[in-house]
Amino acid sequence: MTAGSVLPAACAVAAAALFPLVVRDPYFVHAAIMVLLFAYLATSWNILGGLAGQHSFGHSAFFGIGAYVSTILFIYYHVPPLVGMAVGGVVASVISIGIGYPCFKLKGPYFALATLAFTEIFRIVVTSTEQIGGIDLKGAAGILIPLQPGKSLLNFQFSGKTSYYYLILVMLLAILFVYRWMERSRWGLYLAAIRDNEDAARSIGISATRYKMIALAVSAFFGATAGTFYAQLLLYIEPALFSSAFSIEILLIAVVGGAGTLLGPFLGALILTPISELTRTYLGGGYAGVQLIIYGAVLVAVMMFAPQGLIVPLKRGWRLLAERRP
Amino acid sequence: MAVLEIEGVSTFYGEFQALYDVSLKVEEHALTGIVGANGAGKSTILRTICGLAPARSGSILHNGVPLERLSTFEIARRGIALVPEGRRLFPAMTVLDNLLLGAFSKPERESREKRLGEVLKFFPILKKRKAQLAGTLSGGEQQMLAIGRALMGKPDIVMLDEPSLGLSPKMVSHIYRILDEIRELGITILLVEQNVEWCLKKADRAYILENGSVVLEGPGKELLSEEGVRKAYLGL
Amino acid sequence: MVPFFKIEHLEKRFGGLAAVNNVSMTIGEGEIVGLIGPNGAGKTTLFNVITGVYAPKRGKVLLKGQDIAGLKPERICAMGIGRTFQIVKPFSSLTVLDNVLVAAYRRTASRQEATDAAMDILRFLALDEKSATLAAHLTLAQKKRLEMARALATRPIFLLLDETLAGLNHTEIDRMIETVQQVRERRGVTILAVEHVMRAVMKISDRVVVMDEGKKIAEGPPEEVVRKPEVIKAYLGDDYGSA
Amino acid sequence: MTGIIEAAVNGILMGGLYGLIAVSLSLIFGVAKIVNFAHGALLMVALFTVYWILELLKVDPYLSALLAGCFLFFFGYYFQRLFIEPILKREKDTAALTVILLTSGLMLIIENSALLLFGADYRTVRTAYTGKVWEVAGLYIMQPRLIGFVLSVVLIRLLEFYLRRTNFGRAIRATSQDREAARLMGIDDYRVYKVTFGIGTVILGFAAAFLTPFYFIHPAVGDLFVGKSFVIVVLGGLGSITGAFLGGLIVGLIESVGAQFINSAMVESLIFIVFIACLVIRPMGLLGKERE
Repeated sequence: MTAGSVLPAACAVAAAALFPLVVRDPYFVHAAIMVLLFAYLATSWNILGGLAGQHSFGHSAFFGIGAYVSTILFIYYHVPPLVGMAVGGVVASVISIGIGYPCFKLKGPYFALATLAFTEIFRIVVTSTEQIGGIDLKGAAGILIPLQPGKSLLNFQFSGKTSYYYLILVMLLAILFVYRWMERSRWGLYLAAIRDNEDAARSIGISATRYKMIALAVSAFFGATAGTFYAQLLLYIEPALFSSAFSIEILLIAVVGGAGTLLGPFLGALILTPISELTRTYLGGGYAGVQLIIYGAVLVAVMMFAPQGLIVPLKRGWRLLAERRP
Repeated sequence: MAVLEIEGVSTFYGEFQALYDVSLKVEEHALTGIVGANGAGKSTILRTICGLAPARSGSILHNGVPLERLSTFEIARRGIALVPEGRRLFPAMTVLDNLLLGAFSKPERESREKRLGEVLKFFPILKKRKAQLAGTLSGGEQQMLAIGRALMGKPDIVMLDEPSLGLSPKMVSHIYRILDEIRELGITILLVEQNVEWCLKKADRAYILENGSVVLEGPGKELLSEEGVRKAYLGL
Repeated sequence: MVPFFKIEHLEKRFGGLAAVNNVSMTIGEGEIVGLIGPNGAGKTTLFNVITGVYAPKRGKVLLKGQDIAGLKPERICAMGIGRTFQIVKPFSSLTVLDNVLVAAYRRTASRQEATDAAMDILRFLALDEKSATLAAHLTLAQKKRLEMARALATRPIFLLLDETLAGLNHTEIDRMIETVQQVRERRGVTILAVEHVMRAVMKISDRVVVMDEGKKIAEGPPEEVVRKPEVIKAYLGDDYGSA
Repeated sequence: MTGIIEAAVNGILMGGLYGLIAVSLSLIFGVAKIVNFAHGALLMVALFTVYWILELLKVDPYLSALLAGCFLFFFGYYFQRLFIEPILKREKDTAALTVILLTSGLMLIIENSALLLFGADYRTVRTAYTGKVWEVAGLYIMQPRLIGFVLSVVLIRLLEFYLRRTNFGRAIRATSQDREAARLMGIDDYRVYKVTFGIGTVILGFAAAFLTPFYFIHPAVGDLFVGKSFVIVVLGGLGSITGAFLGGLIVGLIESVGAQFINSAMVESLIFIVFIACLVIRPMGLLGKERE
C-alpha cells in the first residue's frame, strides 16, 4: 500500500466500522451486510477471475457447497459453524480441482459454458436429492437451520444483526488482504503472466495448469466460506444457491466494478447489491422484476461504455481531481 | 493513365511500422511487380490498398478516387481484386460457390453466367471440379480457383500476393503461364512474387522493398541486372 | 562426445502437410547458428517443436544427450532452453521489471535475489530506466529487448531467437546485433536464431542452416551458404544464379 | 417396451423443436462468433409475439409464424445493430466475454420487462390441434408435436436451401468461413451479421409457433431451452445446421427415454455431463471434423 492510499483506506474502514452505530435501522444494517457479503464473494471470484484471468461462470457451486457442508455438519454432527466453515472451504477446494481439470483445457466462451454446466449439475443434483445416507437434503424445499441456545462466535449465533455486520466486515478486510498479498507475491506474478499470455508464461517455465489450479482452489475456499456465512445469517439454504443465475450475478458484480482490481468487486457490490436489496423491498410483489431490469440496464451500460469496469473511469476521475488540486 | 496511385503511404500494425512513406504507380494494362525479402512489407502494400491494413498517412487513388476512407468491401466493389497470400478460399464451399462469390457485387451479378463460362474455359480443371469443396483441391488447383474467383468480378486491377508460394515447380510454371495469359487479356496486374527472377523479367515496372521502404524502382529488366536486388535479398 | 544440441530426423505434420520434414542438425556449445529460409519454410514450427509447443510426429530433440521431444514447454524451459517469439508476447499488464522478475523467480524463490538478477539483465539490455513502465507502453524495439531479457532471466544455456530484428530500424538492428553477440560472450549462451535481415545473419552467425518447404536444404558458414545455387534458388527463383 | 418406444418417438419429436431452436443459436454463433445468452429471452419474445397474434387476430398458429416473423426479423436485426455491433467494432477479437455479459444483461431486461407487462401467469392456447393424438401402429403420438417436427424439418431444409443457393446465403456462409476473404469479395460483413441475427430470430418465431399449441408461455420460459440449446450446439459442432438439428434429436431422445428410468431432473444433469465431456473430448462436435 502506498503512503497516499493509507489515509483514505483508514477513513473507509473507520466509516464502515461506525456505520451500524449511526444507522440503527436493522433493515439497513441487513442491506449493508449483504453488500459486504457480496463484495467478499465477488472478491473470492476475483482471485481466479481477476488474478488468473479465468472468468468462471460456476462460482456459485462453491458458495452452495460451503452452505450445505457446514449446515449438514451442524445439524447432524453438531459441528460448530465456524469449524464447518473451514471444513466446507476445504471440501470446496478439493472439488474445485476436479472441476478445474477438464475446464482448464478450454478457453474463453467454452470455459464459461463448461463452468456454467458444472454449477447447473450441482443445482440439479441437490434439487432432486431428498436424502443421502441418512441425511435429509430435502431437495427443492431447502433446509431450515435450527437456532442453538448458546450465543457465540463459534456457533455463529448473535443477539443482533450488528455482530454479523462486524464479522463480515472483518472477513472482507481479510480477503482483500489475501487478494493484495497474492497479487504482490510470486504466485500473483505467475498468475498475471498466465493471464496476459499463457504461451509466453509457459515458455519461461511457468506451469499454467498448476497455478490456475491453485488460484481456483483458493477462490473456491473463500467462496465456500461465504456460503456458510450466508446460511447462518438467513438460517435457510436452498438449491438455488448453486444456480447459474447466481453464478452470473457474482461474476457481474466483479466485472461491473472491475475484474482484476483490488477494489473493483467491492465497488460492484456497492452499486449492484443495493439495487437488488432496496428495490426488492420497496417495490415488492407486482414489481418483482424491476430490480432485475435496472440490474440488466446497468450491466448493458457498463459493457457498452466501460467494459473494464467502473473502477477505471472512477480512478481516472480521481486522478484528474487530484491533479487539479495544487 | 495510372489505375492506382499510391503516394507517401505509411502503415502500422499496432505500433510496429510496416511501411515507411511508400509511393508507387500502377499503369493501365501493365504488370507492376513488387519484390523484396521476407518481412519487407510487400503483402502490407496490398493489404493497405484493400483497406485490410489501413494506411495511417498518405493517399491511395483509384482512377482518381481516394480509397483511404473506404471499407474493404467498398474497395472490393470498386473493382480491385486481391488474390491473397495463402489463397483464402472458402474451404467448405464448392468451387462453383467460390467462383460465384467472386461476382458478389451487384453490377457484376448480371453478367455472372457469361463470366463464369469464360473463367471455366480459362481453367478447364475447375470445370471438372465444379461441385467439389474448395478445401479438397490440390495447392495448384486452389491457386487457380483463387485467381478465377478474382477474375469473376470483372476487376479493374488484379493484385496477386505470392501466387507461386508452396507449389511444385511444375505447378509454378503453370501458374506463370496463366499470369501471362491474363496479361494478354489486357488486365492490369499488381504482383508480389518471391521468384524475383521471373517477376522482374515480366514486370513493366518494378519496385524493390527493403524494411518497409522502396529502395529501387524502374523497368523490371533494368532492375534485374542491378546489384541492389541481390543485396536486398542476401545481404551481399 | 555427446553434442551440446542435436536434432535427429524431426518431423511435424499439420494435416497432410509436413511443416518440418526429416530435419537433422547439430549445434555445438557456444555457437551462434542462423536459421534462414523463405516464408513458410517451417522455421517457426521447428522452434515450436524444440520448445514443446508441438510434439513431433517422429524424431529426437537431444539437449546434452537427453531426449526432450514431446515434453511440455515449462519442462523444456526448466531444462535450460529459452526462447523469444516472432510476434512479441509481453505480459502487458505488468511492469518491465515484473516481466523479467517473473522469469527470474524460476531460478530462485528469494525476492531479493530474483530482483537483483532481473535488474542485472535489464541493465544489460539497457532497459533499466524503463523498469517501472508497463510493458504495454514500450515501443516495439523495447518490447523485443524485453522478450530477450525475459528469456535470459530463466538462465538458459540455449536460446532460441525468433526474428528478433523484424520491424526494427537500422540503428536498432545494429544495437540488437551487438546485444546478441554479448549474450554469447558474457553469458556463454548458445544461440539459434531465425532471422530475415540477412546483413545481421551474415554478421553474427558462425554457421547458417537454410530451410525450404520443411526441409533442410543447406548448411555451412554464412558466406558459403548464400552462394550455393540451391539457396539462391529458394530465395530468388529458378535460374537467377545462372542468368 | 411400448412405453419406451412411445417415449422415444415423442422425445425425437420434441427433439426436432430443440434442434430448431439450437439451429438458430448455431447460425448466429457460427457466423458472427457471438455467444448469445439472451437466446432464451428471444425465444420468449417470439412466443409472446405468436401468442398475441393468436389472441388478437385469431390466426392459426402455423400461419401466425409468418406474421410474427416479419416483426422478429427486425427485432433481431436491431438487437445486433444496437447492442452487439458496437462491441464487435470496438473490441475486434476479444469481444466474446463482453458479449456474453452484455447479452446476460439484455436477457435480464427482456425477461423482467415481460414479467412486468404480462405477469407471471402460465398462459396456454387452445388450438384445433391442442391435445389431439394420432394412433400409429399402436403408439400414441401427440398431433402438434408431429406437425411441429415435420414443419421443423421443412424449415431447416429451406434454410439450407437459402444458404446454399442464394447470393446472400452464400455471403453468410463465406463470412462464417473467412470473414476477411468475404470482405475482399465485396461482402459487408456487419450487414451479414445483422441479417443473420434477424434470420435467427425468425427461426425462433417458427419454433415458437410450433410450440404454442402444446406448450405454455411464461416470461421465464426461455430458461428451459437456453441451456439445452448450448448443449445441442456443442454436441452438433459449432455452426453446423445439420449437426444442431441432430444434436436436438439426441437431447430429446435422452431426455424422454432417460425419464423412463431415472427422475427427469437427473436426466437433465446427465445432458450437462455429456456436454462437458463433449467439450473436452470432442470440441468439434459429434459430427464435426478435426481441424489442424
